[in-house]
Amino acid sequence: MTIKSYAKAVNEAHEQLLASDERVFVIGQGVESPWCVGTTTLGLVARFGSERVIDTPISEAGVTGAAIGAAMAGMRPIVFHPRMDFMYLAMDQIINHCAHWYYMFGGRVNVPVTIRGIINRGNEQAAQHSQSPFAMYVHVPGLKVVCPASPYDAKGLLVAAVRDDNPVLYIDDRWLYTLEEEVPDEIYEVPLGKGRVCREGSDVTVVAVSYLVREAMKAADILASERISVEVIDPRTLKPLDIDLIVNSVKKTGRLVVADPDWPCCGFSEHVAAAVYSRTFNILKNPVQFVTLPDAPVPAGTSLEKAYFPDKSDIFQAVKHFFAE
Amino acid sequence: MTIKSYAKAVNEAHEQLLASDERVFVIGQGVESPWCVGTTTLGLVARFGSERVIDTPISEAGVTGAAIGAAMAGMRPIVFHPRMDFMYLAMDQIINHCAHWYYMFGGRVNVPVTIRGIINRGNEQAAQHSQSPFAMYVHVPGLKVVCPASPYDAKGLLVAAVRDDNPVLYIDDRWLYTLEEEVPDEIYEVPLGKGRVCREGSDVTVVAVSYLVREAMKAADILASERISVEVIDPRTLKPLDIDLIVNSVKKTGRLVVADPDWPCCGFSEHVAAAVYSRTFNILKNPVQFVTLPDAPVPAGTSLEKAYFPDKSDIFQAVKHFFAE
Amino acid sequence: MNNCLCPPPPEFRINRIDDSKLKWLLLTMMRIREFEERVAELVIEKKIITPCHLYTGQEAVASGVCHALRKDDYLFGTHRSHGHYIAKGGDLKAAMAEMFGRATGCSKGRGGSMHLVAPEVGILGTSSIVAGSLPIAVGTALAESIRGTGRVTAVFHGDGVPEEGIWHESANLAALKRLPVIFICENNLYCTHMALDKRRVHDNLHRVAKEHGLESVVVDGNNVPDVYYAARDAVNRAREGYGPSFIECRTYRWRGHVGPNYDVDLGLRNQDELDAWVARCPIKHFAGFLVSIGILSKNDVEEMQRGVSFEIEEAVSFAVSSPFPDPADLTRYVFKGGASNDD
Amino acid sequence: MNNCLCPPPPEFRINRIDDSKLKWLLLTMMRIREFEERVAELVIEKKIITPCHLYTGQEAVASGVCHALRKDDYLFGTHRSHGHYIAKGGDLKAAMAEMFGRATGCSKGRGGSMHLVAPEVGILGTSSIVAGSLPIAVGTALAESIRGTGRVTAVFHGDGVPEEGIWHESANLAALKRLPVIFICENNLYCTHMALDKRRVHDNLHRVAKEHGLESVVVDGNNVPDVYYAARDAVNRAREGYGPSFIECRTYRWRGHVGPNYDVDLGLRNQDELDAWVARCPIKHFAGFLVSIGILSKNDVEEMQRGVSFEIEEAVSFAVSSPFPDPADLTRYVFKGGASNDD
Ligand SMILES: Cc1ncc(C[n+]2csc(CCOP(=O)(O)OP(=O)(O)O)c2C)c(N)n1
Ligand SMILES: Cc1ncc(C[n+]2csc(CCOP(=O)(O)OP(=O)(O)O)c2C)c(N)n1
Ligand SMILES: [Mg+2]
Ligand SMILES: [Mg+2]
Repeated sequence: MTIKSYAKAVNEAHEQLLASDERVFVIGQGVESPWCVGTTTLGLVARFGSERVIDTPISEAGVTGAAIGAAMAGMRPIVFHPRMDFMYLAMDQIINHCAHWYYMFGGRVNVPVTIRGIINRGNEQAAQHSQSPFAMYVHVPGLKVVCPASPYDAKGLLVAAVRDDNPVLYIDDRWLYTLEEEVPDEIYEVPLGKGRVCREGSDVTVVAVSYLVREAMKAADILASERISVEVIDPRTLKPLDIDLIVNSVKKTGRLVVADPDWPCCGFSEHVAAAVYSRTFNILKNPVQFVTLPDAPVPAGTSLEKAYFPDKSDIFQAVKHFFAE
Repeated sequence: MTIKSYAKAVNEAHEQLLASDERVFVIGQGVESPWCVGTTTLGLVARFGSERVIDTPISEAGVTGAAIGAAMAGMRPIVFHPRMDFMYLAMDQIINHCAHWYYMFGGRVNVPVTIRGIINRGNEQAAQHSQSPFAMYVHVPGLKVVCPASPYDAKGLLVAAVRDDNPVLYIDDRWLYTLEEEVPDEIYEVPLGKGRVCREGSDVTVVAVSYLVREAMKAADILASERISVEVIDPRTLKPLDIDLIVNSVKKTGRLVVADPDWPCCGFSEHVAAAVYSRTFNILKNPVQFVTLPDAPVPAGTSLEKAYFPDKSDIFQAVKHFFAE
Repeated sequence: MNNCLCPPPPEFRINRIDDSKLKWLLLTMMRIREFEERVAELVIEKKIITPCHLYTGQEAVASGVCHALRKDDYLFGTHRSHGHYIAKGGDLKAAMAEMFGRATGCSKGRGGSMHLVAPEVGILGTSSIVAGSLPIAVGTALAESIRGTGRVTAVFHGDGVPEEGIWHESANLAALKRLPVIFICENNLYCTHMALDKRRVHDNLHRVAKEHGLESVVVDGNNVPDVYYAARDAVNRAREGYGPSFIECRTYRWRGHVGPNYDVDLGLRNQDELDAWVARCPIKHFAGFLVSIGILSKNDVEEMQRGVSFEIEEAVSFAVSSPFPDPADLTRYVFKGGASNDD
Repeated sequence: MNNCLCPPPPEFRINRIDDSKLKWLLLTMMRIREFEERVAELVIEKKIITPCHLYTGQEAVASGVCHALRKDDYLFGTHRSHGHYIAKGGDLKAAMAEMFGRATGCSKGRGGSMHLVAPEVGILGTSSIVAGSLPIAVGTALAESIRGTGRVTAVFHGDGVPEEGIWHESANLAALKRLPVIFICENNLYCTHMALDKRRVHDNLHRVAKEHGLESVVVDGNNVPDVYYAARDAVNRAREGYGPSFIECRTYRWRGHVGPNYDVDLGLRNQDELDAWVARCPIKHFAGFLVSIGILSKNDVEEMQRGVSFEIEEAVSFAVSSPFPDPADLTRYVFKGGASNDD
């Protein structure tokens, strides 16, 4: 065990996967670029060669399709998009040619590809360079979606994603790249489909996604000093969702906040809320509170950006709202 | 007023828009094709010429972008996709270059384009030729989404969509093309953002979308004979949603079924449910019932197709479920 | 109807192909033809529902190309892939059962006509999204290039495909990485209802491919040895690591875009053009040629035809006597592994 | 570093351009240079946060092309469009305020460096999605072709753009419908960290454009009159209904891909190559040429430079003294019309 950053954990997962399984290769725009993928692909070309760590032309659809085809041929590719914003260009490949393939052919050809969609926002990058539309992918049958919020999970989920026999969308967030914690040096899996209770509590359940897990933890600290006990749950996998973990927590606390850095309408936050409402009918003490992005594109200017992206204070407010009167 | 089919109503709306507004033009794959768009573009080329009714190469992204650009230049294009399945190829244009444009440029350039996404499913067309992923588009800020379920609305909503200053996704369903009703001969608008109570009732609210409106009406008929009084609501516009209409109905009935022919996770059905739960907290007598597609790609074979697509009996069952004990 | 769109009858030149191979080429074309024509009848009889895009008239392309491939080479196809599936050696019964939406279909009734699969002979699927399988084919080629196996990928596509951007992305990637993939463009002059000149300024798809860095040739797609020779060269290049090729096969589909009609009634094509291409029938001419050079007798040809008819009839019997998929299995095969969807 | 990638200094041939136009070309290039270099400083000082892709070194392209355009012609750009905006006549203050994320910015602080707009001079936006504005430009051209106005659309793009499929779709559509649109490819030899040969087999983008049916030329992008002549011909063709053109301008960006660095330190390019291109400075050479033929004196040039510096400084003052957008307006401009979002 060593203290590692999230970026290092992702990098190490790549490295160990490449080293331990010759079916694994990495392909995407900017493996060798200083801008594109943070430090998460650092050193991979040097160690494994440009045959297995492949930089590409700007052709999101073509490159994603190539990874899909390689997966059909039994490889375990990791194809990445330096920004989720550019993945829209590969949407047809991801849905029609990947998520649906196994079903469409009656289970005869599976597609063990890992698609890495990096969230890269902030610093006035504006609407086309800031998005994190998880829900669009959760919506699609046949695709698993993971969203690690800690270095430990970042490593373990990438390993599990690559080892899974199905297409997995792995969404890592550059805002978390400097986050540090103890991460095992050896290769390990965090199982897909299992959430994590990050902090136990009794008054309110906060289900938080991606960078909002950290913010939820901070909010919970502050709330603790006000004697409000918050249980923080990180689902880690958005699909298949560990709904039981969430439902059991809500049964205990009776209150739910969903904190999800994506747009609200048909979002993952509504997915959780709808499931929880239906499964805990009449148990909730208050309506679910939502902490999401506004239903607006992402602005550039810092004054607007600050207002746009939720943080601990929004989660704090949402929890406080329950105890308003 | 004349009795017209849904397809005729769509066709007439195109015709009258083209005749009355020289900014309007139509572009898409198959205006002149016998397969692509049913009879909805019949006669348009003959009457308005191929300069304003434009058949195109197979280039979904390029053609959609061209319509978007023309809209920026002040035209009122209707660009269509003979199947929503192919729209994934234009996703980047629809989101990054259309939905977000007005915001991204501080309101200085608006994009009055109507994107027509046709649902064409059934008859063993399989997963790539059957989809209706409404929710993905409802998720996107800056896009309005309409989903007419009747000939009257099909005409009026297309007119309203074209006249709106914003991008509107207009989703028509080929399963409804033969549906007939009285439709005014002159041009008229059905306002965006206004739902419709298709049938009043007091025991259960059924919010139904697209072809499921018709199925809901049939189910309501049968249920009436069992003395269950069903209120059927067609939101017509999925975004912006007429949530008040739905909430008021649920306040009256205390029970809600959402019938939405799309996948369940992060679907429109969950969007409605989450909104209703939050706004009618503790008013519902039972958990919301969902009638959606299964969380699976669309199969080809008829035996599976029949099981896959919900119909009146699924809505019937969902309602009956409330009165099970 | 100009000479370019409708050339004279194919002239055959053969060269070091042994008799059994020549017979295989003819037999394969006949098998495809019989399959397609039988499917057409069954569609007319409404026994087959799934939308069928028939390959009649184009048989020389699939047969010529697949003859140059090994069993373990990959093949990807399109909405119009019955012929590719058959030529590559896919099981006829499983294909026919798929037409009928049966559980015994190659895709277990989930795929229908447009989604055929036969991993045992290298067919990992066909996509009904125009150009959709191009990058995937580049991907299997990439996989094999990484593994260094020498397995080649052949991907068939129509003349409409280069209108889709992803075709260009795929071609560029294949050329750049020198991948063992062969793009076979079946230029049948139409894309649904539109002739090529309504979709492109120039009739020069092979030149575009060339500019992207693919080795590029044009052949008479109704001439099965010519197709074979072109494919063999491309396969050799690919197998030896010299990179991707593009083969434009000029041909014609007799039937209309989808289903058994001819699209002449609809005014989409004219009867003269269709007649001229029917006169260029790749099977009739090639059979005649084999008879003329004494490799087969007329009798042999008739016997082959009877054999093929029998095979197809057997496939139909198999299909119609097969069970439908169980609706209880509706959500099976969404994911591999895991509780309910395991397989 | 070969001669093809780094040619000798530009040689100027001018022909029927009057003096005031020549001065405009120089002035516009100077204005762009000054803007960019000032922005670079402000980024280093962390006063500008939005990611800036600087245009230094490429000034001749924007200036030459825009000189051939009318005010009401359309222009679309990319992530690297400060120069295009300035050359087309966009307001300097509004651009600088946008760099600072101010409410007075051309995009009211919502767009940042990569999203400049100036509808009053035909700029309907710039997209930071590579190739994203190509089809849109085809669309404004389509609109004007339907209206029959003769308004032309110019769309600037990098050498990376033809790797995106949508470039090909756009080119094909433009050629097929003979639309009044001009694709200006600024081939600055790099796409982020990758030289062209790592992305394509051939250095032949103009030939691909030609195969799609665009009129296609290659010019020295550091030679402003040459760029202008090529653009003028293309504009005339477009305006008269002869269809689209492609102009490949070979040039170089001095600064690195994004921000003020040179990407030499990062090992992405070498110093010799950069030095050679700095020596080919389009402004220095053109100013020298105008002095040498007596159209300007050295003094005139210096005075122009002072004027430009003053203008840019004014723009900076305007920007820094402008208010930030009000967070209360966060969800304004999502939709046009309607209650809260009206404008
Ligand atoms: C992305 C996409 N767009 C449109 C279609 C509709 N479509 C199906 S087949 C076809 C024509 C393809 O023509 P071509 O490539 O020439 O093949 P052919 O049918 O002639 O064999 C079209 C447009 C589709 N399936 N996918
Ligand atoms: C669809 C998409 N993919 C990737 C990127 C990341 N990206 C931004 S600029 C750029 C390089 C573009 O190179 P080129 O077209 O040569 O323009 P230049 O930067 O040289 O002016 C890339 C890859 C993007 N913005 N959009
Ligand atoms: Mg064709
Ligand atoms: Mg470049």
